[in-house]
Amino acid sequence: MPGIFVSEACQFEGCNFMTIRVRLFASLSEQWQIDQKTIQLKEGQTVAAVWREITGESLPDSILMAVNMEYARPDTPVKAGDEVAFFPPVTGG
Amino acid sequence: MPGIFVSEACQFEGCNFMTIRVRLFASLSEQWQIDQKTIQLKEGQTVAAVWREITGESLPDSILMAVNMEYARPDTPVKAGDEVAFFPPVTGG
Amino acid sequence: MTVQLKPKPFDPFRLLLQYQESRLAPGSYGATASFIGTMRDFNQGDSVKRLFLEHYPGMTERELEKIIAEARQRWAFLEALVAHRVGDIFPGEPIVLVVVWSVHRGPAFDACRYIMEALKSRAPFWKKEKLPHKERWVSNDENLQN
Amino acid sequence: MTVQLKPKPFDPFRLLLQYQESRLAPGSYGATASFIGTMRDFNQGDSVKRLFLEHYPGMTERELEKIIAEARQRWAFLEALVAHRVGDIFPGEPIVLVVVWSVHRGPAFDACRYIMEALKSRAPFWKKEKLPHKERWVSNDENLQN
Repeated sequence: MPGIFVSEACQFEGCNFMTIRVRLFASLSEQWQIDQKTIQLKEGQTVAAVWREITGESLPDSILMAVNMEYARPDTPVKAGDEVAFFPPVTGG
Repeated sequence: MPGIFVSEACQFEGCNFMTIRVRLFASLSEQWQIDQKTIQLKEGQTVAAVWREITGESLPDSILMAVNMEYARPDTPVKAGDEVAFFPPVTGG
Repeated sequence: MTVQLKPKPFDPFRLLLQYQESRLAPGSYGATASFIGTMRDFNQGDSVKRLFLEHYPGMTERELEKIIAEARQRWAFLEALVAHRVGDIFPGEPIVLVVVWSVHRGPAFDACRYIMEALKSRAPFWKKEKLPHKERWVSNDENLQN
Repeated sequence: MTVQLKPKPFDPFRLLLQYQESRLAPGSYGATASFIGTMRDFNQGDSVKRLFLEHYPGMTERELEKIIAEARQRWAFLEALVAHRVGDIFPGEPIVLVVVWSVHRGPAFDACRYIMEALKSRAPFWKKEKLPHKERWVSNDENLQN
Protein backbone atom coordinates (compact mmCIF):
# COMPACT_ATOMS: atom_id res chain seq x y z
CA MET A 1 0.00 0.00 0.00
CA PRO A 2 2.22 2.80 -1.21
CA GLY A 3 -0.54 5.32 -0.51
CA ILE A 4 -0.01 4.93 3.20
CA PHE A 5 3.69 5.64 2.94
CA VAL A 6 3.20 8.63 0.68
CA SER A 7 0.81 10.19 3.11
CA GLU A 8 3.32 9.49 5.87
CA ALA A 9 6.16 11.08 3.93
CA CYS A 10 4.29 14.15 2.76
CA GLN A 11 1.88 16.30 4.67
CA PHE A 12 -0.24 17.40 1.72
CA GLU A 13 -2.24 15.70 -1.03
CA GLY A 14 -0.69 15.00 -4.45
CA CYS A 15 2.86 15.03 -3.08
CA ASN A 16 5.24 12.82 -5.06
CA PHE A 17 8.24 12.97 -2.74
CA MET A 18 9.06 10.26 -0.25
CA THR A 19 11.10 10.22 2.95
CA ILE A 20 14.03 7.77 3.06
CA ARG A 21 16.31 7.12 6.00
CA VAL A 22 19.93 6.66 4.90
CA ARG A 23 22.66 5.07 6.98
CA LEU A 24 26.39 4.81 6.32
CA PHE A 25 28.78 2.54 8.17
CA ALA A 26 32.48 2.17 8.95
CA SER A 27 34.85 3.91 6.51
CA LEU A 28 31.93 5.31 4.48
CA SER A 29 30.49 6.97 7.53
CA GLU A 30 33.87 8.58 8.25
CA GLN A 31 34.48 9.57 4.65
CA TRP A 32 31.11 11.27 4.12
CA GLN A 33 30.70 12.38 7.72
CA ILE A 34 27.27 10.83 7.72
CA ASP A 35 26.03 8.32 10.20
CA GLN A 36 22.31 8.58 9.64
CA LYS A 37 20.30 11.04 7.58
CA THR A 38 16.73 11.51 6.41
CA ILE A 39 16.27 12.63 2.82
CA GLN A 40 13.35 13.53 0.58
CA LEU A 41 13.42 11.79 -2.76
CA LYS A 42 11.07 11.67 -5.72
CA GLU A 43 9.01 8.48 -5.83
CA GLY A 44 10.02 5.59 -8.08
CA GLN A 45 13.75 5.87 -7.44
CA THR A 46 16.43 3.24 -6.79
CA VAL A 47 19.18 2.64 -4.25
CA ALA A 48 21.72 4.14 -6.66
CA ALA A 49 19.66 7.37 -6.71
CA VAL A 50 19.74 7.55 -2.92
CA TRP A 51 23.54 7.40 -3.05
CA ARG A 52 23.66 10.15 -5.68
CA GLU A 53 21.35 12.27 -3.58
CA ILE A 54 23.56 12.15 -0.49
CA THR A 55 27.01 12.22 -2.11
CA GLY A 56 26.51 13.86 -5.49
CA GLU A 57 28.52 10.97 -6.99
CA SER A 58 27.68 7.70 -8.71
CA LEU A 59 27.74 4.53 -6.65
CA PRO A 60 31.13 2.74 -6.68
CA ASP A 61 31.17 -1.02 -7.39
CA SER A 62 32.92 -1.83 -4.14
CA ILE A 63 30.10 -0.60 -1.92
CA LEU A 64 27.49 -2.92 -0.41
CA MET A 65 23.93 -1.80 0.19
CA ALA A 66 20.79 -2.86 2.02
CA VAL A 67 17.14 -1.85 1.99
CA ASN A 68 15.31 -2.41 5.28
CA MET A 69 18.22 -4.52 6.52
CA GLU A 70 18.19 -6.89 3.55
CA TYR A 71 21.04 -6.89 1.04
CA ALA A 72 20.03 -4.96 -2.08
CA ARG A 73 21.46 -3.90 -5.47
CA PRO A 74 21.92 -0.50 -7.08
CA ASP A 75 18.73 -0.98 -9.09
CA THR A 76 16.60 -2.10 -6.15
CA PRO A 77 13.61 0.29 -5.95
CA VAL A 78 13.05 2.24 -2.77
CA LYS A 79 9.74 3.34 -1.35
CA ALA A 80 8.61 5.83 1.26
CA GLY A 81 9.73 4.93 4.78
CA ASP A 82 12.57 2.63 3.66
CA GLU A 83 15.89 2.51 5.46
CA VAL A 84 18.70 2.40 2.91
CA ALA A 85 22.20 1.54 4.12
CA PHE A 86 25.59 1.71 2.42
CA PHE A 87 28.69 0.02 3.74
CA PRO A 88 32.11 -1.32 2.75
CA PRO A 89 32.75 -5.06 2.38
CA VAL A 90 32.30 -6.71 5.75
CA THR A 91 35.22 -7.76 7.96
CA GLY A 92 33.81 -9.59 10.96
CA GLY A 93 34.71 -12.92 12.51
CA MET B 1 71.13 -58.37 13.13
CA PRO B 2 68.96 -61.47 13.01
CA GLY B 3 71.67 -63.52 14.73
CA ILE B 4 71.00 -61.79 18.00
CA PHE B 5 67.30 -62.51 17.84
CA VAL B 6 67.80 -66.13 16.88
CA SER B 7 70.02 -66.70 19.91
CA GLU B 8 67.39 -65.02 22.04
CA ALA B 9 64.57 -67.10 20.65
CA CYS B 10 66.33 -70.44 20.75
CA GLN B 11 68.58 -71.80 23.45
CA PHE B 12 70.77 -73.93 21.19
CA GLU B 13 72.95 -73.30 18.16
CA GLY B 14 71.62 -73.89 14.64
CA CYS B 15 68.02 -73.30 15.69
CA ASN B 16 65.87 -71.89 12.91
CA PHE B 17 62.76 -71.14 14.98
CA MET B 18 61.91 -67.68 16.21
CA THR B 19 59.75 -66.42 19.04
CA ILE B 20 56.85 -64.15 18.11
CA ARG B 21 54.46 -62.41 20.45
CA VAL B 22 50.90 -62.45 19.12
CA ARG B 23 48.09 -60.20 20.33
CA LEU B 24 44.40 -60.22 19.48
CA PHE B 25 41.96 -57.40 20.23
CA ALA B 26 38.25 -56.79 20.64
CA SER B 27 35.95 -59.33 18.95
CA LEU B 28 38.92 -61.40 17.72
CA SER B 29 40.22 -61.77 21.23
CA GLU B 30 36.81 -63.01 22.37
CA GLN B 31 36.32 -65.30 19.38
CA TRP B 32 39.68 -67.07 19.69
CA GLN B 33 39.94 -66.72 23.45
CA ILE B 34 43.40 -65.28 23.00
CA ASP B 35 44.55 -61.99 24.39
CA GLN B 36 48.28 -62.42 24.13
CA LYS B 37 50.34 -65.49 23.25
CA THR B 38 53.95 -66.35 22.50
CA ILE B 39 54.54 -68.74 19.64
CA GLN B 40 57.55 -70.40 18.01
CA LEU B 41 57.63 -70.07 14.27
CA LYS B 42 60.10 -71.07 11.57
CA GLU B 43 62.20 -68.16 10.37
CA GLY B 44 61.29 -66.36 7.15
CA GLN B 45 57.56 -66.39 7.70
CA THR B 46 54.89 -63.72 7.18
CA VAL B 47 52.06 -62.19 9.19
CA ALA B 48 49.61 -64.52 7.43
CA ALA B 49 51.62 -67.51 8.67
CA VAL B 50 51.39 -66.23 12.23
CA TRP B 51 47.60 -66.16 11.92
CA ARG B 52 47.54 -69.71 10.54
CA GLU B 53 49.75 -70.87 13.37
CA ILE B 54 47.41 -69.59 16.08
CA THR B 55 44.02 -70.28 14.47
CA GLY B 56 44.64 -73.08 11.99
CA GLU B 57 42.74 -71.00 9.43
CA SER B 58 43.67 -68.62 6.64
CA LEU B 59 43.58 -64.90 7.33
CA PRO B 60 40.21 -63.25 6.49
CA ASP B 61 40.24 -60.07 4.40
CA SER B 62 38.38 -58.07 7.01
CA ILE B 63 41.08 -58.36 9.67
CA LEU B 64 43.64 -55.62 10.26
CA MET B 65 47.18 -56.43 11.39
CA ALA B 66 50.25 -54.73 12.81
CA VAL B 67 53.88 -55.66 13.33
CA ASN B 68 55.56 -53.90 16.22
CA MET B 69 52.64 -51.47 16.45
CA GLU B 70 52.80 -50.41 12.79
CA TYR B 71 50.06 -51.38 10.35
CA ALA B 72 51.20 -54.36 8.25
CA ARG B 73 49.90 -56.63 5.50
CA PRO B 74 49.45 -60.41 5.26
CA ASP B 75 52.76 -60.68 3.35
CA THR B 76 54.77 -58.50 5.75
CA PRO B 77 57.72 -60.64 6.95
CA VAL B 78 58.12 -61.22 10.66
CA LYS B 79 61.37 -61.70 12.55
CA ALA B 80 62.33 -63.03 15.93
CA GLY B 81 61.12 -60.83 18.78
CA ASP B 82 58.35 -59.16 16.77
CA GLU B 83 54.97 -58.36 18.24
CA VAL B 84 52.26 -59.25 15.72
CA ALA B 85 48.71 -58.00 16.36
CA PHE B 86 45.39 -58.82 14.71
CA PHE B 87 42.25 -56.78 15.17
CA PRO B 88 38.89 -55.93 13.61
CA PRO B 89 38.30 -52.61 11.81
CA VAL B 90 38.63 -49.78 14.33
CA THR B 91 35.64 -48.02 15.84
CA GLY B 92 36.97 -45.18 17.97
CA GLY B 93 36.05 -41.51 18.11
CA MET C 1 19.32 -21.62 17.42
CA THR C 2 20.65 -18.44 18.93
CA VAL C 3 22.58 -15.40 17.83
CA GLN C 4 24.15 -13.17 20.46
CA LEU C 5 26.02 -9.89 20.05
CA LYS C 6 28.38 -9.20 22.93
CA PRO C 7 29.32 -5.62 23.80
CA LYS C 8 31.63 -6.88 26.60
CA PRO C 9 34.32 -9.59 26.74
CA PHE C 10 32.80 -13.08 27.05
CA ASP C 11 33.99 -16.54 27.92
CA PRO C 12 33.18 -18.70 24.88
CA PHE C 13 33.40 -22.08 26.62
CA ARG C 14 31.27 -20.97 29.52
CA LEU C 15 28.68 -19.69 27.07
CA LEU C 16 28.86 -22.93 25.10
CA LEU C 17 28.38 -25.03 28.24
CA GLN C 18 25.50 -22.90 29.52
CA TYR C 19 23.79 -23.16 26.17
CA GLN C 20 24.43 -26.90 25.97
CA GLU C 21 22.98 -27.50 29.42
CA SER C 22 19.90 -25.39 28.78
CA ARG C 23 19.10 -26.67 25.28
CA LEU C 24 20.43 -30.19 24.81
CA ALA C 25 19.62 -33.36 26.69
CA PRO C 26 22.72 -35.36 27.71
CA GLY C 27 23.00 -38.41 25.47
CA SER C 28 21.01 -36.79 22.64
CA TYR C 29 24.00 -35.41 20.72
CA GLY C 30 27.16 -37.18 19.62
CA ALA C 31 29.06 -34.33 18.00
CA THR C 32 29.96 -30.78 19.01
CA ALA C 33 31.99 -28.77 16.51
CA SER C 34 33.10 -25.33 17.57
CA PHE C 35 35.18 -22.48 16.25
CA ILE C 36 36.55 -19.55 18.18
CA GLY C 37 38.10 -16.53 16.51
CA THR C 38 40.45 -14.69 18.85
CA MET C 39 42.03 -11.27 18.46
CA ARG C 40 45.69 -11.52 17.56
CA ASP C 41 48.30 -8.94 18.54
CA PHE C 42 49.57 -8.80 14.95
CA ASN C 43 48.08 -8.46 11.47
CA GLN C 44 49.67 -7.84 8.08
CA GLY C 45 53.07 -7.56 9.78
CA ASP C 46 51.94 -4.83 12.20
CA SER C 47 51.47 -4.89 15.92
CA VAL C 48 47.79 -4.33 16.78
CA LYS C 49 46.89 -2.82 20.16
CA ARG C 50 43.14 -2.69 19.94
CA LEU C 51 40.28 -3.45 17.59
CA PHE C 52 37.00 -1.61 17.22
CA LEU C 53 34.16 -3.72 15.88
CA GLU C 54 31.30 -1.80 14.33
CA HIS C 55 28.06 -3.50 13.28
CA TYR C 56 24.61 -2.69 11.92
CA PRO C 57 22.21 -3.31 14.81
CA GLY C 58 19.21 -5.22 13.53
CA MET C 59 20.66 -6.25 10.20
CA THR C 60 23.63 -8.05 11.75
CA GLU C 61 21.42 -10.29 13.89
CA ARG C 62 19.04 -10.87 11.01
CA GLU C 63 21.84 -11.87 8.65
CA LEU C 64 23.34 -14.28 11.20
CA GLU C 65 19.91 -15.87 11.72
CA LYS C 66 19.54 -16.27 7.97
CA ILE C 67 22.92 -17.97 7.77
CA ILE C 68 21.93 -20.46 10.46
CA ALA C 69 18.61 -21.09 8.70
CA GLU C 70 20.45 -21.81 5.44
CA ALA C 71 22.75 -24.24 7.23
CA ARG C 72 19.72 -26.01 8.73
CA GLN C 73 18.30 -26.54 5.29
CA ARG C 74 21.52 -28.22 4.19
CA TRP C 75 22.50 -30.27 7.25
CA ALA C 76 20.63 -32.11 10.00
CA PHE C 77 21.87 -30.64 13.26
CA LEU C 78 20.24 -30.20 16.63
CA GLU C 79 21.38 -26.76 17.74
CA ALA C 80 23.63 -23.89 16.71
CA LEU C 81 24.97 -20.97 18.67
CA VAL C 82 26.71 -17.90 17.25
CA ALA C 83 28.14 -15.20 19.50
CA HIS C 84 30.09 -12.19 18.21
CA ARG C 85 31.80 -9.31 19.98
CA VAL C 86 31.14 -5.69 19.09
CA GLY C 87 32.89 -2.57 20.39
CA ASP C 88 36.48 -2.34 21.66
CA ILE C 89 38.42 -5.60 21.69
CA PHE C 90 41.94 -6.26 22.98
CA PRO C 91 44.49 -8.92 21.93
CA GLY C 92 43.76 -12.39 23.27
CA GLU C 93 40.03 -11.70 23.60
CA PRO C 94 37.54 -13.91 21.74
CA ILE C 95 35.78 -12.21 18.82
CA VAL C 96 33.48 -14.95 17.58
CA LEU C 97 32.13 -18.30 18.69
CA VAL C 98 30.30 -20.72 16.42
CA VAL C 99 29.08 -24.04 17.83
CA VAL C 100 26.98 -26.74 16.20
CA TRP C 101 25.62 -29.83 17.94
CA SER C 102 24.44 -32.87 15.98
CA VAL C 103 23.91 -36.60 16.27
CA HIS C 104 26.73 -37.49 13.85
CA ARG C 105 29.95 -35.60 13.21
CA GLY C 106 29.51 -34.71 9.53
CA PRO C 107 26.71 -32.15 9.93
CA ALA C 108 28.39 -30.54 12.95
CA PHE C 109 31.69 -30.04 11.09
CA ASP C 110 30.03 -28.93 7.86
CA ALA C 111 27.52 -26.54 9.39
CA CYS C 112 30.07 -24.99 11.75
CA ARG C 113 32.37 -24.18 8.87
CA TYR C 114 29.56 -23.00 6.62
CA ILE C 115 28.25 -20.60 9.26
CA MET C 116 31.73 -19.24 9.92
CA GLU C 117 32.54 -18.70 6.22
CA ALA C 118 29.17 -17.07 5.55
CA LEU C 119 29.58 -14.84 8.61
CA LYS C 120 32.97 -13.69 7.30
CA SER C 121 31.61 -12.84 3.88
CA ARG C 122 28.12 -11.48 4.65
CA ALA C 123 27.45 -10.51 8.26
CA PRO C 124 27.66 -6.70 8.64
CA PHE C 125 30.66 -6.23 10.91
CA TRP C 126 33.62 -3.94 10.30
CA LYS C 127 36.98 -4.01 12.04
CA LYS C 128 39.11 -0.98 12.70
CA GLU C 129 42.62 -1.68 13.93
CA LYS C 130 44.47 0.57 16.34
CA LEU C 131 48.18 0.28 15.46
CA PRO C 132 50.91 1.96 17.53
CA HIS C 133 50.82 5.15 15.43
CA LYS C 134 47.63 5.04 13.39
CA GLU C 135 44.23 3.48 12.89
CA ARG C 136 43.03 1.58 9.82
CA TRP C 137 39.91 -0.16 8.62
CA VAL C 138 40.65 -3.80 7.85
CA SER C 139 40.09 -4.69 4.20
CA ASN C 140 37.83 -7.54 3.20
CA ASP C 141 40.52 -9.32 1.17
CA GLU C 142 42.78 -9.74 4.14
CA ASN C 143 39.91 -10.41 6.54
CA LEU C 144 38.65 -13.35 4.52
CA GLN C 145 42.02 -15.01 5.09
CA ASN C 146 41.94 -14.46 8.83
CA MET D 1 51.25 -31.46 20.00
CA THR D 2 49.86 -33.86 22.56
CA VAL D 3 47.95 -37.10 22.62
CA GLN D 4 46.24 -38.18 25.82
CA LEU D 5 44.37 -41.38 26.60
CA LYS D 6 41.91 -40.95 29.43
CA PRO D 7 40.89 -43.95 31.56
CA LYS D 8 38.48 -41.74 33.56
CA PRO D 9 35.81 -39.19 32.56
CA PHE D 10 37.35 -35.85 31.60
CA ASP D 11 36.15 -32.30 31.05
CA PRO D 12 37.09 -31.46 27.45
CA PHE D 13 36.85 -27.66 27.77
CA ARG D 14 38.85 -27.59 30.96
CA LEU D 15 41.52 -29.69 29.29
CA LEU D 16 41.44 -27.41 26.24
CA LEU D 17 41.83 -24.28 28.36
CA GLN D 18 44.61 -25.75 30.47
CA TYR D 19 46.48 -26.77 27.35
CA GLN D 20 45.86 -23.40 25.71
CA GLU D 21 47.18 -21.52 28.73
CA SER D 22 50.27 -23.69 29.06
CA ARG D 23 51.22 -23.83 25.37
CA LEU D 24 49.95 -20.74 23.56
CA ALA D 25 50.72 -17.08 24.14
CA PRO D 26 47.58 -14.86 24.21
CA GLY D 27 47.42 -12.89 20.96
CA SER D 28 49.51 -15.46 19.04
CA TYR D 29 46.59 -17.48 17.67
CA GLY D 30 43.48 -16.29 15.87
CA ALA D 31 41.63 -19.56 15.36
CA THR D 32 40.66 -22.47 17.60
CA ALA D 33 38.72 -25.29 15.97
CA SER D 34 37.54 -28.09 18.19
CA PHE D 35 35.49 -31.23 17.98
CA ILE D 36 34.02 -33.24 20.81
CA GLY D 37 32.52 -36.67 20.34
CA THR D 38 30.05 -37.52 23.09
CA MET D 39 28.47 -40.83 23.95
CA ARG D 40 24.83 -40.97 22.90
CA ASP D 41 22.17 -43.00 24.67
CA PHE D 42 21.03 -44.50 21.36
CA ASN D 43 22.65 -46.12 18.33
CA GLN D 44 21.20 -48.00 15.36
CA GLY D 45 17.75 -47.61 16.91
CA ASP D 46 18.75 -49.22 20.21
CA SER D 47 19.06 -47.74 23.66
CA VAL D 48 22.70 -47.92 24.81
CA LYS D 49 23.46 -48.04 28.53
CA ARG D 50 27.21 -48.20 28.54
CA LEU D 51 30.18 -48.37 26.18
CA PHE D 52 33.44 -50.20 26.67
CA LEU D 53 36.34 -48.74 24.73
CA GLU D 54 39.25 -51.08 24.15
CA HIS D 55 42.54 -49.89 22.68
CA TYR D 56 46.03 -51.14 21.87
CA PRO D 57 48.32 -49.45 24.40
CA GLY D 58 51.40 -48.15 22.62
CA MET D 59 50.09 -48.46 19.07
CA THR D 60 47.07 -46.23 19.71
CA GLU D 61 49.22 -43.34 20.94
CA ARG D 62 51.71 -43.88 18.13
CA GLU D 63 49.00 -43.85 15.46
CA LEU D 64 47.45 -40.67 16.86
CA GLU D 65 50.85 -38.97 16.88
CA LYS D 66 51.38 -40.02 13.27
CA ILE D 67 48.02 -38.54 12.31
CA ILE D 68 48.93 -35.21 13.91
CA ALA D 69 52.33 -35.27 12.17
CA GLU D 70 50.62 -35.83 8.80
CA ALA D 71 48.27 -32.92 9.47
CA ARG D 72 51.26 -30.70 10.31
CA GLN D 73 52.82 -31.49 6.97
CA ARG D 74 49.67 -30.37 5.18
CA TRP D 75 48.58 -27.32 7.21
CA ALA D 76 50.34 -24.58 9.14
CA PHE D 77 48.96 -24.72 12.65
CA LEU D 78 50.46 -23.84 16.01
CA GLU D 79 49.24 -26.60 18.29
CA ALA D 80 47.03 -29.67 18.32
CA LEU D 81 45.57 -31.65 21.19
CA VAL D 82 43.88 -35.03 20.96
CA ALA D 83 42.33 -36.70 24.00
CA HIS D 84 40.40 -39.98 23.86
CA ARG D 85 38.63 -41.99 26.53
CA VAL D 86 39.28 -45.68 27.09
CA GLY D 87 37.43 -48.09 29.39
CA ASP D 88 33.81 -47.84 30.51
CA ILE D 89 31.87 -44.81 29.23
CA PHE D 90 28.31 -43.74 30.02
CA PRO D 91 25.81 -41.70 27.95
CA GLY D 92 26.55 -37.97 27.91
CA GLU D 93 30.27 -38.47 28.63
CA PRO D 94 32.84 -37.12 26.18
CA ILE D 95 34.69 -39.79 24.19
CA VAL D 96 37.09 -37.71 22.11
CA LEU D 97 38.41 -34.15 21.94
CA VAL D 98 40.35 -32.76 18.98
CA VAL D 99 41.54 -29.15 19.08
CA VAL D 100 43.72 -27.24 16.64
CA TRP D 101 45.03 -23.72 17.14
CA SER D 102 46.31 -21.64 14.22
CA VAL D 103 46.86 -18.05 13.11
CA HIS D 104 44.14 -18.17 10.44
CA ARG D 105 40.94 -20.20 10.42
CA GLY D 106 41.53 -22.39 7.34
CA PRO D 107 44.27 -24.61 8.80
CA ALA D 108 42.46 -24.97 12.15
CA PHE D 109 39.25 -26.16 10.49
CA ASP D 110 41.02 -28.40 7.97
CA ALA D 111 43.46 -30.01 10.40
CA CYS D 112 40.79 -30.58 13.07
CA ARG D 113 38.62 -32.43 10.62
CA TYR D 114 41.50 -34.36 9.09
CA ILE D 115 42.65 -35.57 12.50
CA MET D 116 39.14 -36.62 13.47
CA GLU D 117 38.49 -38.50 10.21
CA ALA D 118 41.87 -40.25 10.35
CA LEU D 119 41.31 -41.17 14.00
CA LYS D 120 37.97 -42.75 13.08
CA SER D 121 39.46 -44.83 10.28
CA ARG D 122 42.90 -45.77 11.66
CA ALA D 123 43.41 -45.30 15.41
CA PRO D 124 43.15 -48.68 17.19
CA PHE D 125 40.06 -48.27 19.35
CA TRP D 126 37.12 -50.65 19.54
CA LYS D 127 33.70 -49.93 20.97
CA LYS D 128 31.51 -52.51 22.63
CA GLU D 129 27.95 -51.41 23.38
CA LYS D 130 26.00 -52.58 26.38
CA LEU D 131 22.33 -52.70 25.34
CA PRO D 132 19.49 -53.49 27.77
CA HIS D 133 19.65 -57.24 27.03
CA LYS D 134 22.92 -57.89 25.24
CA GLU D 135 26.35 -56.60 24.32
CA ARG D 136 27.67 -56.00 20.80
CA TRP D 137 30.86 -54.81 19.16
CA VAL D 138 30.19 -51.75 17.04
CA SER D 139 30.91 -52.29 13.35
CA ASN D 140 33.24 -50.03 11.44
CA ASP D 141 30.65 -49.16 8.78
CA GLU D 142 28.27 -47.66 11.27
CA ASN D 143 31.03 -46.12 13.37
CA LEU D 144 32.41 -44.14 10.44
CA GLN D 145 29.04 -42.41 10.19
CA ASN D 146 28.94 -41.50 13.87
